[in-house]
Amino acid sequence: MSSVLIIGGGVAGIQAALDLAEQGIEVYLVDKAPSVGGKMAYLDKTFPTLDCALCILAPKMAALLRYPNIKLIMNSEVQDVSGRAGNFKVKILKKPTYVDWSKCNGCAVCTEKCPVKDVPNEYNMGLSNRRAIYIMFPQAVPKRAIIDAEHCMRLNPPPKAKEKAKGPLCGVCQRVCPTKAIDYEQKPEIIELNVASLIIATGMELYDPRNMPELGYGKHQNVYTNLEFERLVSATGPTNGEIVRKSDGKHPKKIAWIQCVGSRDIRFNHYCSAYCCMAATKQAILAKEHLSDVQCTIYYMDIRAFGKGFNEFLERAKKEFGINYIRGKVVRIDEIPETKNLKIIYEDTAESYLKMDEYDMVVLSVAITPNSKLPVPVELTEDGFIKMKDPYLDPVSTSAEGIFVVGAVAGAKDIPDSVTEASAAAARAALIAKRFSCPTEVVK
Amino acid sequence: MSEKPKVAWYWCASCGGCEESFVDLAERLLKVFETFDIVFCPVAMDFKREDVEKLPDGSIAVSLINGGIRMKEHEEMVKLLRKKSNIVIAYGACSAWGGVPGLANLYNLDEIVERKYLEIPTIENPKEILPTKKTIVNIPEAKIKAELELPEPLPTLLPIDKVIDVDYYIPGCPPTPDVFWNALQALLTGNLPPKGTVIGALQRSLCDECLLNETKPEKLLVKEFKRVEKAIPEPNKCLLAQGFLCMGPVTRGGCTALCIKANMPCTGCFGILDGVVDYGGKAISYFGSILDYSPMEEKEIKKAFESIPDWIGTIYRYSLPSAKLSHRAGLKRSKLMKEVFEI
Amino acid sequence: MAEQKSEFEPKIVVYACNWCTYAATDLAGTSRMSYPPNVRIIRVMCSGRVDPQLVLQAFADGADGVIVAGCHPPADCHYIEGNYKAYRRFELFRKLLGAMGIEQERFRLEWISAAEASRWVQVVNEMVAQLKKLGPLKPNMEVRE
Amino acid sequence: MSEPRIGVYVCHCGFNIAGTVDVKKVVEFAKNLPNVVVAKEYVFMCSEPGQDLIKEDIKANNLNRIVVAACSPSLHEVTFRTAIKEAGLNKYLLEMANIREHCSWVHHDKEKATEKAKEIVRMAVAKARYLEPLEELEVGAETSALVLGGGIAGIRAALELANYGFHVYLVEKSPTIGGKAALIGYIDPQTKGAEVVSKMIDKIKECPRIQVLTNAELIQLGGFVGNYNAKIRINPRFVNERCTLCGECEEVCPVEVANEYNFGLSRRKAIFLPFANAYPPYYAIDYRVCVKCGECEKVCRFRAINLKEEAKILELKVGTLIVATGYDPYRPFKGEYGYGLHPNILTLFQLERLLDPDSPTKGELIIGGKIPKNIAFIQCVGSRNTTPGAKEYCSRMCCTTAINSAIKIKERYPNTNVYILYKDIMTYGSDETLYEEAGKKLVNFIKFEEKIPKVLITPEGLFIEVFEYTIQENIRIPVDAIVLSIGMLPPRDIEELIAVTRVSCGGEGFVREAHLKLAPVEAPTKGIFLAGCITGPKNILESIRMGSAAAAKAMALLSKGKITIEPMIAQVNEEKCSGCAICVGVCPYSAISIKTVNGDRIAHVEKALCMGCGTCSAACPSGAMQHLGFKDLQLLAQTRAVFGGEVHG
Repeated sequence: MSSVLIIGGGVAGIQAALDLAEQGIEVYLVDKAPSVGGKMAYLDKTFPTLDCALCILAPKMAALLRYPNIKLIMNSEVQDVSGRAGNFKVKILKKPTYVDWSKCNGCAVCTEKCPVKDVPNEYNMGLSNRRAIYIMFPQAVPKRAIIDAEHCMRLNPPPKAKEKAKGPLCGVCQRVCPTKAIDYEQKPEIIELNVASLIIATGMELYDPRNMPELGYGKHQNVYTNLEFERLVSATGPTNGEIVRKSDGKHPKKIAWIQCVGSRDIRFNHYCSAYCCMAATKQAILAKEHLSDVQCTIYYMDIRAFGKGFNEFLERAKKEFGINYIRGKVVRIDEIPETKNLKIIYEDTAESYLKMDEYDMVVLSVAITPNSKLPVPVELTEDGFIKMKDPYLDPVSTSAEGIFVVGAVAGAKDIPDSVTEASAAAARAALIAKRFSCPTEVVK
Repeated sequence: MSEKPKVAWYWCASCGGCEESFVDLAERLLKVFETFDIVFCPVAMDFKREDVEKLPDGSIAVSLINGGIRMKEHEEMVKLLRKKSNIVIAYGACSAWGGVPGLANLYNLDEIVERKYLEIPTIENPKEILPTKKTIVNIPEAKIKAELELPEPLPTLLPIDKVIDVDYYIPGCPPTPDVFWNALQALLTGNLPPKGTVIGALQRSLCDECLLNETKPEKLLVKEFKRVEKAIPEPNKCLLAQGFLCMGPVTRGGCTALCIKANMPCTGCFGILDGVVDYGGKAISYFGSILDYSPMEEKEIKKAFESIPDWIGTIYRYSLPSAKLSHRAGLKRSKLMKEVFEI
Repeated sequence: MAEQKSEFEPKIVVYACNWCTYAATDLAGTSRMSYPPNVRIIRVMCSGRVDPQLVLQAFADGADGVIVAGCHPPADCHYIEGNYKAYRRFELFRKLLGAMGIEQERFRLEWISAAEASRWVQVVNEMVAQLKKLGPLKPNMEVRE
Repeated sequence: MSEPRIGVYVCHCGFNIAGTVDVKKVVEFAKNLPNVVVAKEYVFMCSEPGQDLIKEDIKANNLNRIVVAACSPSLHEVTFRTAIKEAGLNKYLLEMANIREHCSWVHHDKEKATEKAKEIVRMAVAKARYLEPLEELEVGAETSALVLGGGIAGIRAALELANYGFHVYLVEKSPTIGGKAALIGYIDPQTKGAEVVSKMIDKIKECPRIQVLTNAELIQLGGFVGNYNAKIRINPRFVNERCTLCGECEEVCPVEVANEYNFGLSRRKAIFLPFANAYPPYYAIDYRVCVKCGECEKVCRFRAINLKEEAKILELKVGTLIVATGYDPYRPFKGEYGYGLHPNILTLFQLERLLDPDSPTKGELIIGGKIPKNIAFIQCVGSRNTTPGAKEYCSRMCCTTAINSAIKIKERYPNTNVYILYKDIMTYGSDETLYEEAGKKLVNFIKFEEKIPKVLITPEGLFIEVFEYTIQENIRIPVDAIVLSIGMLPPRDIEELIAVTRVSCGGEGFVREAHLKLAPVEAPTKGIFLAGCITGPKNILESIRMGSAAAAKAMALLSKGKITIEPMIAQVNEEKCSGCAICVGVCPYSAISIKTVNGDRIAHVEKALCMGCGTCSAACPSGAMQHLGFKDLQLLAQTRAVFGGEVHG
């Protein structure tokens, strides 16, 4: 039996790995983050059922650990792929975590004692801080600590301190670690694998709204991206679910969502990002649930409520929760210096006038961009998504035989569509893996 | 004097059937007299309460009690017997689960008295005389003058195990001689099951020993319920399968399916099986199960259920007082108790 | 203990089928609907599993109301027709309750699909209100002081 | 079983539980419940350290029952079962106390919620005291599949399954496979629906493992996952494989009806070929309209026609069922936007058919005898609550399809004005480029909101009156033809499908999946999978991918040739059973029979057939039949614990 490599440990990659493992096929799952989970792990709830995202994802993440034939290669990136279907040679760069994961048990003592306390926490979109040694999030799989070398006093000491000190600095984590797992000497590793097939499930990144300076993201304190807001409403987020403004810590009374930031815009991305209308609707409902007197307004171009239960969800948002929808393109967001409130200037398409309104918090529904810059020989579409060879006759196949693609890296899509594709791709990869049985070896 | 084990026999609210069943032992009765020394038996011997009170505690080997607890007197007597006895046996359905008199738990005491003394067709009571607590009996010819006092009735009838600890139960209305004999054998040999169980009968339901069990169709489903008052069962065919409300499946076996041999459906006198919590609840469950209609056919379902006029009497004929709902809700303290018994 | 005379809070035992009603109660939770805390839910695989014995036990132990709930007839039942069986058993059960002098409102057989979280909330609200009007069952079942 | 030693684990679920329930109090309360040895709390019980906490306790404290007070068992029962199994405990010795969905999320009064949580835990502990270890069973499984529905999703699923080595029966109700995709002119700017379908049909022809059964329907489904017994009725086609498609029969046939394959744009005979590339490639007689005059039989030189043919019943043994019976187009009521009142008002499906080269107009846009100068599409017909008959959902494919057609029209008839009247344009994802393209081609987009457009049929011609949203004015557009972009409905015969297969429906009328997000192609019943529009509106690509995924899931389940059966099924206590046979009649799966053991009639449960509903256990009058995992004693204990009572047994 030969093996399959899955690039990307989001919900699609996880599903593909589980389906393959169930059939007894050896699976390598590579992710650049220290934990699997992908973007779904950042979400508080999922639309339209308002299922708690981690509640439904965590069991699948945990299930990965139960299959001895799934090997997780975290904090790593694929560097090179050569060969062909049945016998791909893959080179993976495993970046150092400075923690021996075979020893670490995720007890998190190190993360409490580390003296570097002011590193922005990526999992909370920088809205809270973490230590230099950290565990990505409470339900991380595998739950292991990792040292952020850039901020670590030992690995990257401040020049002045380094001059003064005689020996190596700090070393607190090494001292407190009950399992002696800390290894400051760890070096990057190259892992070479022979696999029969590849599944690309690298998903998406969020578009950087700084490219639209008129919206003031990064400049105005109370302008958030939708993923930042998602963390803000999450019970596991920076404020334990309390929605407060960055500027003054107060509850907002009026929140606006701006749709199509970076999508459906000929300056940036032509495509529609497909998830954002429902995500904004969901976030507005969550905001209403957290703060009953908050006013929520969504500025949109077309509401894309196409999926199962979506339109019903939209109607509920309007009727039951009183979410306000305004069809109009936002032209500019200005900050009012005294209050740090935000003045939105928009074109109300109903009246074809420029209008203005004031909010104390603004959330930008940013576009997604495919994570398709990979050293994998596959064709891309004009928009940079990975191209499916023949979506009708050969779904989930790329231009390269034996390499499959699933999830948002092949086009904006939501969770069920990603999961569906993952299962389809897993079966096809399994077919190749079963046909070509070549030895797999790990060469250091 | 004698070294024979002492036996007491007491009757509570009973019809006399249980006592009758004792006589039905026939020649085996002699063996009983040989083996046991009867120290108390109101139906046949003139022992008094004081005689029992005088016995040392635990000196009676076995007390057999039939009938349910209807009056204060019953309660006092069974408590006394419990104190004096090693083993107490609830004998017959009334004692074990309340029996037919237990159906009175659907009514207030006053309703029962009025019905009994004034309303039923066979009663002639033009002066509408009702029982009173005290009665002066004055028969000058016999030089008898006494004041009699009626024992105080309880608001509901109780099986004896709601008043005292019961060691074993002998089922039946009345128990059949064989069942009684089996139980006696078990008592004599000491080959007894755990406390609180039935002795002398089967562990399985009546169907197990019913000859008609074999005649059941593959799927036991019926479209209507029948009563023997209105229809004559076909012989040699499972009565339940014909729609007659046979309590056999939910009733303990051991009677050798006597009624069914006479082409009568089982009415359930051998009572509840181990592991079943509520006899009537279970009966409802399987009657509902075998009725072959979908909920869409609401009318047919209602009609089938309405064809049986007395469901409680059907499913709890022998066991209402021991059911989970042992009496009607909202029973009031009776006028009788208040006025006559001043309580 | 609260100083003022606290209002009677009925206790309702619910037997919910795994596929429809239990899922609806979960959905009510995930949708953060709100209802009075008077219900205690017991999960069974099918409303057809609910034995009238259980309901009798609940009433005997002090339940002021009982709900048996499953999938909508005719076709929703995960087990083809468990709901049919529940329906017939509990139609008959109602007769028992009636004869025992227990108000019909204390027992409900409900069909609530997995999607009908709001129906679930409505049923609970209605029943709690009804039972508050009826008062507790237990004292009603006691004749002796 | 030894004396229960129970561990109780109360989860904070971050804020989700701890925000409303005083977890500490619940833990203290649990410590004093009977048989509870340890009670602990943790922030995320489902996380690895949370699970480790339980595992360590099992070993350290010799626990033999576990109660986890957290979320619904539907979420994490499997998680914790697996965890305790890893610690060496039988995985069924777990009971979940649902204090999140049933408590913290629905109540706000902290004190009351805490009290309720305590009682929920008490109930779970009471049941846990009577839990027993259970073992899973394995049964053999057929590696064959029944695919219901020969549309594009079903064909895709069949092809994939055949690829995995399965024998596939592809059952289609109509005389040809291909479904509606075969009838769509262009499914994207470059691709003709008919072409895609015929390429797929070509593959089916080559594949010996796929058996196509047309004119066929599933009438009965027995058995269980891996071992289904399917009864298929094959209605007579009256035409056999000797047919050469010469067409002489068609000419003599006296019966003429509307051609459903052209959505009523043309008429066909009772003997007909659905469309050019229909498969199997023979004529068929529509038995519902045929008058049995025998003319066709007489004229056929190849003796391909036999009017005496009768329906056949086929019994198949298959391992899995894939339901892909698709959708029905929305049926506008007469007068809905003038539908049925004017010949130039047609549906999107009719237009699609018209643009197909195989259409009555040979692909020309000829409506009412001429090429329209002005043509308008009205979107959301039958969807998004536009009219009283409309559904609440969005039908997902109509915007893209309409825009695609508009582009085609603009390309071929640049002088025709095209209007698209819409609520929101749902060209999600990459389809947005089509919207952009349509704009460049000067297709006119007109937005309306709550007030829907009015179609006016006047002697001067057709007009549409609409309140244009962006100018906030009523406008009147003269048009020559109107296309109603109709949405999707659940298939007409979904009730029969439900009755036979036991799938169930969601609120919108389509079949419900096991989990909307994470199990989109699985039906709740093990072994049944779903593909295409049967679960709700989808476009062709999505249907195809779903077909692939459903096949993949079926393969993953059956490829080992055996299936594991959950042990929570019925079990007979032979000591108690009297063979009264009441259970036999109530079992919906015919899993129970009466056998004679040592001269006694005893009920016997066929474990592989039992689905674990427990209705036999409720019906059993003697308590002999018990539902493992939901035994009388367990449920009684749970019931009594509501009121602080206990059972003894």
